[in-house]
Amino acid sequence: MKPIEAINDFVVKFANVNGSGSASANELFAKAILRMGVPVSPRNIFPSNIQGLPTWYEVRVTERGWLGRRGGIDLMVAMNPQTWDADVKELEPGGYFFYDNTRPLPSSKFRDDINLIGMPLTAICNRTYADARQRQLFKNIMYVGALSALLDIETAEIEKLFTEQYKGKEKLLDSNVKALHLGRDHAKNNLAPIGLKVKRADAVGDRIFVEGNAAAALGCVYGGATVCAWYPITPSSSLAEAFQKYCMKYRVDPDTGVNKFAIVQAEDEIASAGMVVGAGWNGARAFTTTSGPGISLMNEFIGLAYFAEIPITIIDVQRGGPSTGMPTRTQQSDVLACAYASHGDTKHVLLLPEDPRECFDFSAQAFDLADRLQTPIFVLTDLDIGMNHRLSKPFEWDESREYDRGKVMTAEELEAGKDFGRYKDVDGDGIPWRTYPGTHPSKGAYFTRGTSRDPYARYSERGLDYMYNMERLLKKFDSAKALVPQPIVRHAPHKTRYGAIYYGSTSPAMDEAIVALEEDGLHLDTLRVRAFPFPDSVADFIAAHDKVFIVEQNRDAQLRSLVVNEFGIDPAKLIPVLHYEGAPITARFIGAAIGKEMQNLKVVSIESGKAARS
Amino acid sequence: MKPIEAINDFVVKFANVNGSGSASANELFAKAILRMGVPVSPRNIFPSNIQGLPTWYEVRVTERGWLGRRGGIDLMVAMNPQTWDADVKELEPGGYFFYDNTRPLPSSKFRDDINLIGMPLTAICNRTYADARQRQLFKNIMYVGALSALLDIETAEIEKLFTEQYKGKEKLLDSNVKALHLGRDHAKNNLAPIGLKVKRADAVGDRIFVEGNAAAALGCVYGGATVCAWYPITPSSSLAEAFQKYCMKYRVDPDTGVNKFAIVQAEDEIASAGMVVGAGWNGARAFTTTSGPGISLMNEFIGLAYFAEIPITIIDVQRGGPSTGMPTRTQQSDVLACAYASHGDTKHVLLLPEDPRECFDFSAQAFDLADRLQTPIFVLTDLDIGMNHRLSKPFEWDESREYDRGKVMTAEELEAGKDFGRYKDVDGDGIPWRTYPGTHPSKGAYFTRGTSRDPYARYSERGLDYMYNMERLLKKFDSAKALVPQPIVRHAPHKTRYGAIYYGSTSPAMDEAIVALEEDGLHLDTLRVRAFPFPDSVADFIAAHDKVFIVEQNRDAQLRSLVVNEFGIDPAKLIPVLHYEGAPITARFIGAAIGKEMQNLKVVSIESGKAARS
Amino acid sequence: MTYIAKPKLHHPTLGCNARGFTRRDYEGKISTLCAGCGHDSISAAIIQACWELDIEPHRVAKLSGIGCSSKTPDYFLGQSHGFNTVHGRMPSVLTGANLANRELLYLGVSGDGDSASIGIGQFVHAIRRGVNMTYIVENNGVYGLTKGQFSATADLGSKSKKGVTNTDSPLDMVGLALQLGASFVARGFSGDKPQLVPIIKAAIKHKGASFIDVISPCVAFNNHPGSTKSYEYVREHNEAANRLDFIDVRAEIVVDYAEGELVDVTQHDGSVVRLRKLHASYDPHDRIAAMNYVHERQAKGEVVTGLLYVDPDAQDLHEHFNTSDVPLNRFDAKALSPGKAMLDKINASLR
Amino acid sequence: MTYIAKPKLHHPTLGCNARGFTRRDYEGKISTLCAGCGHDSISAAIIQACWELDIEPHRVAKLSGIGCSSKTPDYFLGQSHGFNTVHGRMPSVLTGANLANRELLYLGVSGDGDSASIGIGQFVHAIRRGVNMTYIVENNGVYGLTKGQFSATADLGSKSKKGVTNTDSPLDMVGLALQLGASFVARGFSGDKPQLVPIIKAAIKHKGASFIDVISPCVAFNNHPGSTKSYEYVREHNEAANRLDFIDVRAEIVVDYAEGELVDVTQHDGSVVRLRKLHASYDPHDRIAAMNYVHERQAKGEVVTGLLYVDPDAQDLHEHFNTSDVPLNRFDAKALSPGKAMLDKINASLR
Ligand SMILES: Cc1ncc(C[n+]2csc(CCOP(=O)(O)OP(=O)(O)O)c2C)c(N)n1
Ligand SMILES: Cc1ncc(C[n+]2csc(CCOP(=O)(O)OP(=O)(O)O)c2C)c(N)n1
Ligand code: SF4
Ligand code: SF4
Ligand SMILES: [Mg+2]
Ligand SMILES: [Mg+2]
Repeated sequence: MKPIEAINDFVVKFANVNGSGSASANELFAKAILRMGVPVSPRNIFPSNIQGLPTWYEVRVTERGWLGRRGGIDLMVAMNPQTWDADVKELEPGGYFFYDNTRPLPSSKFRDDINLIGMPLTAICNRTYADARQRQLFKNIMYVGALSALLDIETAEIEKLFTEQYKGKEKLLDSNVKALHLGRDHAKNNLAPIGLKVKRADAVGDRIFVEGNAAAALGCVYGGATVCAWYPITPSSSLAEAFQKYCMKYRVDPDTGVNKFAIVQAEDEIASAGMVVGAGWNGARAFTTTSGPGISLMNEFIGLAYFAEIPITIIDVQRGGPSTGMPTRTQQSDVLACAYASHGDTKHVLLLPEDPRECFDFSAQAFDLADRLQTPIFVLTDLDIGMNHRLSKPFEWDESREYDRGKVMTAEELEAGKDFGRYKDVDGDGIPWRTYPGTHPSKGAYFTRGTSRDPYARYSERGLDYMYNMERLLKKFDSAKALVPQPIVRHAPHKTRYGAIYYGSTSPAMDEAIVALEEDGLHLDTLRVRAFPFPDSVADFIAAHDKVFIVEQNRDAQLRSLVVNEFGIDPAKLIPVLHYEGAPITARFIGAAIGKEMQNLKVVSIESGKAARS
Repeated sequence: MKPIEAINDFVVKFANVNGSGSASANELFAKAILRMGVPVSPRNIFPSNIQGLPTWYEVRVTERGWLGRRGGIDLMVAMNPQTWDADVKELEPGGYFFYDNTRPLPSSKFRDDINLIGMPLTAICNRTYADARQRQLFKNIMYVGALSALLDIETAEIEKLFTEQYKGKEKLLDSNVKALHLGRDHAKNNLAPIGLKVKRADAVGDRIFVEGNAAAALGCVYGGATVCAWYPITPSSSLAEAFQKYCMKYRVDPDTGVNKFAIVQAEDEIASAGMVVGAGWNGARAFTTTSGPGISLMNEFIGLAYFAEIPITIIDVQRGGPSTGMPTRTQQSDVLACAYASHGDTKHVLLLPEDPRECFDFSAQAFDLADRLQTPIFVLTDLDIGMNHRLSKPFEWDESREYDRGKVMTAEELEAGKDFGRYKDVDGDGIPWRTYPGTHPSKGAYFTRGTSRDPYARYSERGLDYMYNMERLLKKFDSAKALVPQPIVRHAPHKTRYGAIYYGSTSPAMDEAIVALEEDGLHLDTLRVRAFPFPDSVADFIAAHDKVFIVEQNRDAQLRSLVVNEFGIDPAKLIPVLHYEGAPITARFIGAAIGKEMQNLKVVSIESGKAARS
Repeated sequence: MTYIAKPKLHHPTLGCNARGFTRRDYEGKISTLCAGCGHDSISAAIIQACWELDIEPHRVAKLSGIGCSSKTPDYFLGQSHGFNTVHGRMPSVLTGANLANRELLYLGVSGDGDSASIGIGQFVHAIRRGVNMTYIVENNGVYGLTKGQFSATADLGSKSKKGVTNTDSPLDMVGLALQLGASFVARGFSGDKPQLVPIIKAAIKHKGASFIDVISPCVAFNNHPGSTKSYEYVREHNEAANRLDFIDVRAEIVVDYAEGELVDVTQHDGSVVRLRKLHASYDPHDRIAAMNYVHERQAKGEVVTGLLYVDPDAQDLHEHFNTSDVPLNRFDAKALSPGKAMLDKINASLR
Repeated sequence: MTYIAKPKLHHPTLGCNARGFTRRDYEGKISTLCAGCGHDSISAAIIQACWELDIEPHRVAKLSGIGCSSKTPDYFLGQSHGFNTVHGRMPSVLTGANLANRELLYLGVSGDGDSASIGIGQFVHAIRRGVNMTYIVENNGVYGLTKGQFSATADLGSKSKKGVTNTDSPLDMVGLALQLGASFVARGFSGDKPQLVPIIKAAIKHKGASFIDVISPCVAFNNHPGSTKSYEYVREHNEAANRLDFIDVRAEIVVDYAEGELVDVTQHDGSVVRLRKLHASYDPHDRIAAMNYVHERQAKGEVVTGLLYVDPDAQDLHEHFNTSDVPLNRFDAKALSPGKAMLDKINASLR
């Protein structure tokens, strides 16, 4: 069996015990490679638990820049006895298995088609450190050292990272460097070289390495959010916590020391939604962030905000559903739940970012859209984007950018006698005007309610008033199509009758899959949906192809049903490609699924072609 | 202008002030006609308020038995000054306007194409009664008396109704009879006869006259519900209250005096759902009843019940949405909200009764389905069926009927060593076995959770375990198709390329519309959907027609999107007919909408036919 | 239909207050509540209090849940923005509104069903947070709007019009508010306007969470003899802990009766609540004593009314959060976005 | 990973109780909580209590919400059905389960986030209704499972690992339970098993809503010096109101110390809770006195533990409802459907 040989294109997986401090060591490993100009794409696979259960860190090293999950492992760093067998099993034939051989293990515990790399980590640690905690922590640094030797990772880069991390804490710095070299030297002197190598390259460019949740939080800061009400839930908590951190940094008035923000950790998601509704009603840019279960709880308030037309922003970092589901796994399964949230006839605006950069952009834009459309705006991200570091275009901000506060009637306009009908469509776009509470002593006050009312916000049970309002809401929803981020179309080098639609975190795997398919001579045009309601260009794209694949990470083809529902397109044309087991979708999966389908379709079409001729 | 002439086929509308005691008088009027063998279909149009606002009672007198709302008023009984103008306006030309002329009114307050019937009700009352309350109440009885004279309603029947109502309260009986005749005699002596008449017939048969909510409550009693948890909300409160009433009557052990039921008025809908989940988990037949806002609040628990597979029954008496919407108006707008309730990939079973009889049948059956399928069962009724008396087939119950408790493993089976995997598909129908808590000392206990687990209910984050479970749930949903009430198909006398699908309270209006359309030579086959998931016969019906109308009472064609979504049918084939202004849909509306469409389609098809030929 | 406009509210003269507003300027739409509903009297008291305090009507935000009581904000302060939110969740909406603009006065109006049944969770947490608001529960022990079912404050053992008996022990909102650390706790009775008006005034002037439980009989569903929420019962068992005068900052204090029996509470803005003690035993500054007092009296079937506890130095949520005096809803992009240069720095830190 | 199975729980001998069960028979899956987590000690105490009471494991139903604490029912009583419901809503599920089958013992296990933050509403109402259950809050002042955010019982002014300061006043679950009329209220400490075990036993034997607030330090996120939920703090400030022995019906009572300082509480089933008073002042039968006692001590920064209040004659929800002794989940169609003849009568009455 031939050992795997690869330069700047392989997958390393670390198997650890959670709470053992391995996370920072593993991240160090990934960053060092990044600093060598070689793109990496790491992913945490962690349990819903605080300490003691298995956790993995998968790093894809990819000079070509494929940031999706590849599938398959070339080098396993097996630091968790609990998962030994599974970890052995998962390795590719010819792959490398790095483990702690302090205690000898029977050969039955291994496979004979893999390459073993045993290192007495525990022994070395026990020899070197007295304190138990130190033994634990430095063991992690030590294997990073060993790997740096095996893979030719430049120590200089690692040490640079240390210096950045431990600025001012020299003692810590030194001990880490020491541990690093301890591991590195041992490997140099005792371990055979392997076929996987990292070679300095220039493939990273100006991209940044950041988690989607941090990016979204920063987007909220730049987008002008002043009120955040949230309730902790994985995988959204780190978004609210990042917002808090950024606000303490960038939103405290340097002169007076007062805060230009208010963050409430509410008692639950219902209260979070309620607070955001209250703040939005009162003219502040407000958001909440949550995950599936929170969306379910917010349903009543979402309906109120839709019907009473209150601007609010909800960032849903999706996880595996239904119910508590798989709290630490990723999915795109809240699409329907959000698009039609709450009882009665409702439709909501969804933004679908693909990576941290779009998490930043769309979160910032969400507040403009909420104010402009006076309705809930959902930003649908997921655990894969939100809680993993992802290489991404740098953030940009146009200094001259002003916030679009939408149609807010001022005291001056009211004073000037401008007619104010809170729920009246005066501009033909279905969007009414509003006033902030306290605007004018005698004009512009109105009573907001979740019940039916006439265009002047007076309670009404008349069918005509109700219909006027409901149809205006449809018109408003239609107006949203032009305001939301537009889809991105990519044409295949050769003209093709096939298309593919995808969105969100599926992007990197999709890009890679498309290239692979083209190498097999299978060509598809692609369209990445970035928001709902879908602009007509989505319908045009579908019309321009015989068959269109819709790739999503849920069981019930949720986005596909939105497409069918909103455009009245024949579903027969739309072939679902569904991946929903909780791990992020891979290029291999997409390639296989679409490839197979296209082969079949080819056959069919040729035969039907024959049939036609004969 | 010719006065309207009609026998046993007209519409009377009473305009009253709510809280004025008119309700019972108006019901008396309707029942008296019913007792003459002439079908009536009354509808309350009431405000979300306790006292002092306008309320109407519309009675359709219809020997042909059209129980839907007709639209248009032939005789207006105008007892509410607040709504005078609107009431005058609504009357059909040639219609009759009955009013209190104690105070003279300028002719400007009337129309000249209607027939005025003035009666000095207040004057007579003040003359006859000292007490204010009496004046108020007997005024109502008095106008019933007057109408009985004008319309030839038999006093004998009215007096019989009084005797039934005031058994044992002779004084009340006499005073009511007196008031009745006071009004009747005045009319006889002072009012000109009119063109509307009631003539004894034999068109009622053995039908019963009952509210859907009472019928559903009775269905729950017969279906074996022992736990009811609810929270008051219009229009569902009267269902829970009827259940309480029936239980006190039929569920108290005659010997011991203890209750074989438990009813909790919970603190809100979340708690109601939670209690029902707990009771269902513990082997009791449990239900809650609510309306739109409650469904929104129950979303999280609905997802838990779906994923943890707990049998629960939710009766949603739909009202106008979204949000608080129109609490006292009717709609079918919770269809989507219920079918896909909660975050993540979910699908739920819906039952769609058309009238009180089906409210009874489906509510009783819901508990069998819930136990059999171990999932939430929604009974979707609405305000129109639920809170109005409707003529309906009598209730039936097969004495030998046993409850289907579904797959419950007993202590004996466990003792015998039968393998128990709570979430294992052993029978190939996707439905697993369960055990009640406390069944066996050492076997069959398991831990129920909303998180992913393996077939033996052990917590698992493995993708394969999760997928197994999610796909089994789809299989289970498919198994439901054969168990739920099947659709009812009606073939037009002439073969036709057109079909219509409808459901729930739309039935009577639909039946009438079909006959009207046929009289115009427009033929349609019809299919009444009675449950979701839809059996394949629904797809077959659609396949057998070129165009199928889907008639619903909501804005967004919710059932239509379920049809498209579940069958992958081309939406182009399905023409929505939507009525959602809050008042019940009418035959006239359906007839007009479908008629117009069919004319167009005809034209088109002929032309395209031409095109083809040329 | 009762007309708040007429008899109940009007002073003989349509006098103007310091800001030149007449009572009419504090009225709202015509009430659609039942004739004799206690809630209408509370609306009248609110109007009176706001007029006497010279509040600018449009600087008040009225929030409520769902119920007859929650409809009332439509019937007073017609120049204020109002928000009839969803059932039981007004406290969170009010909290958010308050965070967005700390300059307005926040009036939360709710019912016992809205606050004690479905809403108890949000009630608890809004009080805990010290949201600067005046929170009035119009307490009639039933769900009026849904026709008379029991609320969580219904008497144990009381029978509903539909013949159901209540078996749950009632929630005592006042005891609860004290327990939760509300910094202003009072109870009033819709039938005792002279006592209620100054309570509302003091509550509005209080900085922090002011809670007022107002017994407000439902004539349609819970005014029968024996109901502790009926006019008759409360009139008979009303145990006023004190009578209070609210003295606004401007006015100088005229002592018009014997010393000793007076307690003056000076609030953060200098306004003074003057309590004429009716019970020596009782001290409005001592939370635990107040709880005791209320519990003991309650045990005797008495309805304790008056200002029961006040912490004049209370802090509100904004002080906790150290938010800027400039309302958050007033900042623009320049004030809120850290700018391009900072973003480039951030980018750099992420490489 | 800590193994409940080992050290913590095991008595030297694996003795059998009256029903022939060993402690092992009351254990569950291996705990996945952090080493040293207070919750594991509480699980151990529950196991001990059930063993000592000779309870048949499968006659217990364990219900919880979501959180580290709510995971624990998986780690004890492996032969009992368990239900890990949704966050903060366990009380309603337990109530429903209890209604379906009154014969089982209902154990509700929750956390402070689960019960005091998101769940306070359902907690309040379950207590009000007198659901027959033993409700244990494993109180650590933080959200453990979501990595250390504040819960509603977090100390005012305490700082989280992430550097945020808590500004909301904490909920006192014991004070609240007393206020709400719970008929059995106690507080324990996960570090004091000798006190905790008899409390749990007495609670299980109590008919009605038994509430136990157990301070249970979170070693991962809230065990730092100064936290009133840390081992150190509670050890230092633990103010035991009493020490109790639980004497089951069968056992005869041996008086082994001076009279006067003893209070015997005989519960409905004849079992006796014997309290050795540590504070003369205090009487476990007087709700108002108990509230006072707790509030005063708390004000002094003390953590009052022990059985604080008990009403031995309490009624439970089933008695309120007069439900049959035969569990509702056991009736069949014959028992529940009024039958055809009756239905024909009903039809007749509707014509
Ligand atoms: C989520 C939800 N559930 C139920 C209702 C129905 N509902 C409207 S008002 C009300 C109770 C109001 O009682 P209370 O707050 O005491 O007000 P009151 O009418 O007695 O003044 C209920 C249950 C609703 N509007 N929303
Ligand atoms: C509806 C919902 N919101 C949020 C969460 C996330 N969540 C899980 S446990 C938890 C808090 C648990 O705190 P506590 O009850 O104190 O338990 P502990 O872990 O401290 O023992 C939260 C917020 C959830 N599971 N469901
Ligand atoms: S029902 Fe009761 S609360 Fe509602 S308006 Fe009438 S009296 Fe007032
Ligand atoms: S995080 Fe805290 S509560 Fe959770 S297991 Fe660890 S120590 Fe216990
Ligand atoms: Mg009320
Ligand atoms: Mg906790």
